[in-house]
Amino acid sequence: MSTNTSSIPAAPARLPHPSPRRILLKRAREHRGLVIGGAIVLAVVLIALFAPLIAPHDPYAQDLSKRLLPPVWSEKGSWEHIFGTDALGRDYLSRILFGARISLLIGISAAIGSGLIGTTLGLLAGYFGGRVDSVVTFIVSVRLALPVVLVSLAVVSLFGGDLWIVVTVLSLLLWDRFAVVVRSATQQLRNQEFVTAARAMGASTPRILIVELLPNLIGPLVVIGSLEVAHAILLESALSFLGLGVQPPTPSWGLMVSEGKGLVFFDARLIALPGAAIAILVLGINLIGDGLRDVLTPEGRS
Amino acid sequence: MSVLSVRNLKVTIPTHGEPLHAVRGVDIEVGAGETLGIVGESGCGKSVTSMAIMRLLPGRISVTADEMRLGDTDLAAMSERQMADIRGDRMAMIFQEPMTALNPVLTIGRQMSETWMRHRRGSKREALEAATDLLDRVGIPHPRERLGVYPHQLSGGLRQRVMIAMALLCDPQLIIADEPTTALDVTVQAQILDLLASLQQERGLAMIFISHDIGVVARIAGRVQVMYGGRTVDGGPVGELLGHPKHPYTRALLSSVPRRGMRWGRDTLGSVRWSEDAPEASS
Amino acid sequence: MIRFTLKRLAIAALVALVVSGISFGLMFVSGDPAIAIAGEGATEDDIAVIRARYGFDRPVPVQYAEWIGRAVQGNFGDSIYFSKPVVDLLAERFPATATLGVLAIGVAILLAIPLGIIAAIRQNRLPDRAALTFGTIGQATPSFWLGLMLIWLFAVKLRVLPVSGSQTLAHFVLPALVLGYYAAPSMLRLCRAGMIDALSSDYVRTARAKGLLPRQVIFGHAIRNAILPVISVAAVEFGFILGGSVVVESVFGIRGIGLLAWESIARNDFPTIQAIILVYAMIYVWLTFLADVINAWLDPRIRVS
Amino acid sequence: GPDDNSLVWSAQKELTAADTYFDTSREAIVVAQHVYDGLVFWDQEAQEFKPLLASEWRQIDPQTLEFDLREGVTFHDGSSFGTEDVVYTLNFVIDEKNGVLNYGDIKWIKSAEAVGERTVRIELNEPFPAALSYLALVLPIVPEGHFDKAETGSDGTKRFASVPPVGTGPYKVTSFGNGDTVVMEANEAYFDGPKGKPQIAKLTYRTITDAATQIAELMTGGIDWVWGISNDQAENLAQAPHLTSVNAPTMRISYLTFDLKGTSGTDVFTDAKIRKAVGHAIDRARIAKYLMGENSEVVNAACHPSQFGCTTEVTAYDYDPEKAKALLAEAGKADGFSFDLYGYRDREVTEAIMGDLAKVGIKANLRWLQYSAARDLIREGKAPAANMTWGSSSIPDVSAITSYFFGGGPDDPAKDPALQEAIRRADLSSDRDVRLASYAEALQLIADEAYWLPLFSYTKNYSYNAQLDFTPSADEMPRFYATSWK
Amino acid sequence: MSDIVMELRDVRRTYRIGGGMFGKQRDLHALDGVSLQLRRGEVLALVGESGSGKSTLSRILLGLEAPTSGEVFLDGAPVASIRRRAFAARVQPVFQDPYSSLNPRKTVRQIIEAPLVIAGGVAASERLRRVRELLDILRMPERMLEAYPSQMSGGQRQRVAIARALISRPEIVVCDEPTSALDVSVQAEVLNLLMELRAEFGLTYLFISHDLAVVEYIADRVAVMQSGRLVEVADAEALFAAPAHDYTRRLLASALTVPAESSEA
Ligand SMILES: Nc1ncnc2c1ncn2[C@@H]1O[C@H](COP(=O)(O)OP(=O)(O)OP(=O)(O)O)[C@@H](O)[C@H]1O
Ligand SMILES: Nc1ncnc2c1ncn2[C@@H]1O[C@H](COP(=O)(O)OP(=O)(O)OP(=O)(O)O)[C@@H](O)[C@H]1O
Ligand SMILES: [Mg+2]
Ligand SMILES: [Mg+2]
Ligand code: NI
Repeated sequence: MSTNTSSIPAAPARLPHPSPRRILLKRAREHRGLVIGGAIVLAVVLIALFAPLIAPHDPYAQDLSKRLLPPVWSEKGSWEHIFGTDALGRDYLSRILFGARISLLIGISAAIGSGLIGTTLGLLAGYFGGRVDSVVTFIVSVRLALPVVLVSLAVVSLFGGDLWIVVTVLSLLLWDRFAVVVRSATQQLRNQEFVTAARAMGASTPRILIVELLPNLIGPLVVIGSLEVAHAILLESALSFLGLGVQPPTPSWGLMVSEGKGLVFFDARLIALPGAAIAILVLGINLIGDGLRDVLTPEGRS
Repeated sequence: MSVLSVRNLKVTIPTHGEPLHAVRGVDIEVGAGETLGIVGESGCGKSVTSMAIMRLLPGRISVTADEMRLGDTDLAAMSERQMADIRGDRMAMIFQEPMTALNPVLTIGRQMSETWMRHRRGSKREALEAATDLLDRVGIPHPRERLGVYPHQLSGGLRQRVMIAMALLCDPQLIIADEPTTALDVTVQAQILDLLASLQQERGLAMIFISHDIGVVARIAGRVQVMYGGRTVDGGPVGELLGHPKHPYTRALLSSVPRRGMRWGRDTLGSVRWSEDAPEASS
Repeated sequence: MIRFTLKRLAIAALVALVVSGISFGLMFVSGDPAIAIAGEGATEDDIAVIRARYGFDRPVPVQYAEWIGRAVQGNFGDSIYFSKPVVDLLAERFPATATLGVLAIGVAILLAIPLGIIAAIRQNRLPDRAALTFGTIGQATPSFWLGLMLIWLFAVKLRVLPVSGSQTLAHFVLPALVLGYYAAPSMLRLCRAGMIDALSSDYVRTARAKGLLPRQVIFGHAIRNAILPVISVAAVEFGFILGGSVVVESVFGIRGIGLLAWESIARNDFPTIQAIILVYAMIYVWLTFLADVINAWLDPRIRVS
Repeated sequence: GPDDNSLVWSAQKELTAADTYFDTSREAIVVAQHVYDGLVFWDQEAQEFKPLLASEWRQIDPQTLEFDLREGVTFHDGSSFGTEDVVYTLNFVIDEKNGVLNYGDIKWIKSAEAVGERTVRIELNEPFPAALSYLALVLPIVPEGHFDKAETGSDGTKRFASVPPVGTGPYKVTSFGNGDTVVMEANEAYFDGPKGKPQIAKLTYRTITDAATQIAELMTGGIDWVWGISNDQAENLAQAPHLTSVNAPTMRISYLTFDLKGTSGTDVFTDAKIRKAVGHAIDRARIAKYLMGENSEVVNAACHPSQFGCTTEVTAYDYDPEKAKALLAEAGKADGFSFDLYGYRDREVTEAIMGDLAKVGIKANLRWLQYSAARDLIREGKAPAANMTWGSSSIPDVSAITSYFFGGGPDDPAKDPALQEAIRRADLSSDRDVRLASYAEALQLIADEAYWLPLFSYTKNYSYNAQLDFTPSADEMPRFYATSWK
Repeated sequence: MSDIVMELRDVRRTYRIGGGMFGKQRDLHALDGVSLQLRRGEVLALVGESGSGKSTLSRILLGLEAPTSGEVFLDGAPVASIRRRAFAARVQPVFQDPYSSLNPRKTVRQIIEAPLVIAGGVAASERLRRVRELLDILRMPERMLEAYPSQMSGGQRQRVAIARALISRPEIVVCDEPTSALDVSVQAEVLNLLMELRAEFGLTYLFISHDLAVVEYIADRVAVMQSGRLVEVADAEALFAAPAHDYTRRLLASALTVPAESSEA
């Protein structure tokens, strides 16, 4: 080769780049919110998975002669029922432990369902633009114009509070953020030269959408996904609180608050415990979502 | 006596890993009526140097210098408030992107007059007078009408002229122009360079002109400093530097610049190769 | 501007149409509304009478078209439960919800904007972390729970505020706090992000290079740009507050639209539910339109061109 | 409160009207008792009817009743009360076209006419021994032309419910808010009848839909009187020195009803053995004791023991899980089965039932609905089983429950001709003994076949300001006109 | 085979613009009757100011966009009649921005072999062999195979982009300002590389640039564009020696280059 090449010592400022994954992991480990949120959620997930092993009692077993027993920290409490019992004499701790399953199941299923809907719509709108975009934008505004709480209440009251009906309703109502974010992210990506390059290579549209674009959307999807899990859990608890969520005797936290609210002034643990469980789980998930957003944002300004 | 004199400027930026020594001992001297060009490739620390002189870097970035004075003012000793009094008044800056460097929701008149009112404590009317005057001087047609206009209503070239007018408003001793023409079209770039050169001559300004483009620097600067990896590796009057580069890096750099009349096959562009095959820092 | 307005109005009308179609459809997939309307003690004959009276025996699209035709004239039919015009019911209930909504959005703005700005200015320092924690906790706390806890504290223990109802302004304090706190975090984040963007923008750097004082930079340059999106979001958020007031109204016994909606659902009072969903949709559409106009008005890049 | 001699009472129900014709809820009956008067008065303590708007009455024949009206009574609007008002009211409500909601309670009336200056005659469609009970409780008299003031709704029907209430009762309505607050003031001109003169000057009804909020209001003095709270709430409220809580029996009973025809998608309950197994599986005494309170009792017959004609001597299905399992095995369901259990009131009770059923291997899936929706499904035979309740509108007669549910009407799950015949005999007879015997026969039949599984009687919890001189009565009918501050 | 590999005949391309929130829609003629021939083996440079339609022309050449009117021919056959993939294998792009032209979620190997994967019919081992071979030709270390774009310098990225363009052995490479985002020293390297590869692979280049010195260095012929029209097409040496068109002269005058007397390094 006939190039006259001068060798210069490397500029000391140029450090070799560690791989993107290593950087992400390092940043994740250093993010306090993410670590706390991760610990909370991990704990709840473990509880949900091993509920049958760790729960001291059957969460459905009633004993009317042992109803409303106080928790262990009150004078009359006993270790037999650490959080006491509810109005039907069921062990409160066991119900709360099993409640984690319901919340996580609903939250995650609804987020996946809405994620599928929202991502598909957002991808199509963002990539094709024009008329497709107008149609999707219109669908999004219709969806946003529907009051979520009201419509889900109405649907659940019509079709009954089956767990999967609740999940379906939430999936159908919570996809808007996915669609909006994916759409605008796709719009930006669409104009990136690597997409043009893929087209110039003769890549088919599905290939561009799935192979080229989708992997680049994983960051925002994971972030919104986690926030929507939290959103769905909160909504389910609100529906249950209003008496139109999952049906008893399923141990859902929102339902437990609803059942205990009549005694809020006398036996505050009945609502304080499940309410706090919701708040802590949602807090944990939100911390993860926010943390991931910070970590995945290209320049994590810190 | 030089308008700006900086000795052994060091800037260290904390990062997730090792702190980044972005500037590692740079000296700068500019006299009245002189234009100093600073060239160097992307990421070599040009902008950080200029921001350090303006003391515009965020607090977490550490800036040290053996000496940093503007006229007889020791910039390093100034409080933040005193520095604010100097910025825009005695030293001004022109940035690369005229599109984003102007506030999109404020009129040109407002953005210009507030500088004047801040430093000259005059009335709004006087400020607008001064602004009109300068807009006229930088060759903006119908300056009075432009005062009520928003940045997005102007073309890139006009916007950069507004930036220049704004920088000159309080008659500074020193102007730092950080790649003021990089975002512009070639034809507009030439006009802006000519404008800057003539204003600088006319007012006897000291000017630091930063660019990655040796061609541009050669056109406007009297003296050039070549930066590489946070250090000044070479410097001197333009003709001398271009004609007899001392440092191997300068030589390599110059050999890689395509010049008029060069043809592949007949001439060959050289290229800088680092001794390690280390990837460069991304910006 | 006129073109834009007309286009928006057309879309708004279309949205309202589809939304009402959805709510109307819901009513019919649920089965024969006549049976629900007939209520306790009704015979097959009664149901047939009702079916004929409400016109449920005709094809659904025809009924829908008629319903829309009347709704356009402001006639949503009669509430089955109260047997009076839904419009009158809405008019009776709206003031409470509107008061709650306005107070809540006020609370949200007063919390979100100053906190967001302070958080951005003191980014990653104590005030920022405190504001973000405050926001994250707000987003994680179920509002029914917070409402009950506040009632317990302020109305039962301290006895400084009434428990429920909507008679005086004092009745609205707790619900407005709960709802406002629920709406504040998203605005806070937006305001903080907008402010951070603004503070790290080139024009703020220019402002500082011009020697402007921090106060001038923040108030004269950064806030204007940072608050732009917040204002339009506030308008939209107001719609969400109204929609989300069901829970809070039921906890605090505020007899507004939200509670009416919930009760109507429980009572199968279809005309009322349908009207409320449509009204909410219209409010939302109208608010987004307002947000766009405000945005266009505040942003010279859109206003002047 | 006692300071201004006013009383605020509260329940969860939102009123749509102040009369019993256009709002059949218990609260509406209570309000109607204060705003209106019926022809006669049922004295709960003395267990007898007393003159109210009628000064005297007589039974002309099994299908004719005659009433002499009280003199000197005026309506709240100042107009005087006379035969035309009674005739108007009765003829208005028996006209099916007017869509009176409690038409089922009324349809025994054929017509009403004035037969003298102050005498009204009521013709019956058929002999109806319980007539006076209905006249006392659910047939308030309105002034002549009262409902003519109704506006016409958008669907062309008259909005009778929204006519401002005007009656002769001890309280007059001064404001009928949005149905959530009804303000009543003492009627100074009220005649000296069995209800007595009202003592409390101002009576306010407030709808509070949330039980927790109700309790908070009660504890802070926002309201003075509340009912319908749960046992646990009542017990806890009793701890507060300024409150009194009472657990009072009511005429409401809880029962399980089954899809006896097998039209709901499962035919398990067509087998009497299964129904009986269910009966033996549920520990009714325990549920009654723990969830209803000390005044609740297990009920075996399909009626409330305090009602006329209700016998307790019927086949009982005592708690015996082993027997339940044996019956299940006999019916070929040794491994149990699962079904949808509908319910609408007191979820804890239904859940407790589900808990007991689970112990013998029967899995119930809860379907929680509004009353009307649940009732519709039961009528259509789409609900395999439902846990329902019935309060008989406080009418102390078995006809208000047993006849209603097993007399062959739309709510009859059995449509058993022998049963219907026995009930008909009882309903139409005016001979006390014949009625008692026939009802007993019917009730025995229901129990033997386990068409229904009556569970226990309901109690109602009252909690009120301790300074209030109030005594709950067994008929779920608070009488504020007879209440005063100590 | 004729000497002309690609040809544009009276190509026009209009965009509808405006119609945003307030504005009215109107037509923008990005290309206004352009006829141009690309000869086998040559380097044809396209210059002109920003917005003159250079990128639009390159997109049409790459088949990414259809002209509003006019025709494009590849080896004499109308492009519209050639199957998308067959066309893609013969004409490949190199874009301007080395940061956005590589998918940040893919490794170098995945990026370079993508054209083969899309075209299909090449075994994985064969693909890997060809990727290795190209990396070697482009003087990139083999350990880069599994690296991500964010771990590479701008020059390395641009080499990956070039490797991707070459792996399917195309005849024509359309380079839209391939060096304008690079530092001069890296630019020199990329330019040299492109010219060496031309000989090795027998390539034809359409080379878009706004830098006249670069154009002069590599181009055989130069086409000058101004607001959607070709104002001058000429042999490079002739054009730089004596620009015929006024606009070309203006362009040349405003170009800033290092003075010639210093070119003795
Ligand atoms: N705020 C900052 N935080 C972290 N690193 C920074 C920051 N500002 C600059 N750097 C780093 O400091 C080094 C010098 O940057 P600088 O902007 O001065 O380069 P430059 O010579 O102006 O380059 P260019 O020609 O691209 O403008 C670079 O490695 C850059 O990534
Ligand atoms: N997709 C599009 N929609 C609308 N207008 C477009 C589109 N693509 C290009 N244009 C317009 O067409 C004109 C030509 O654009 P083009 O990108 O080809 O110019 P260019 O010569 O490549 O400029 P540059 O040197 O800035 O890259 C410009 O005015 C541009 O704004
Ligand atoms: Mg720079
Ligand atoms: Mg271009
Ligand atoms: Ni350049």
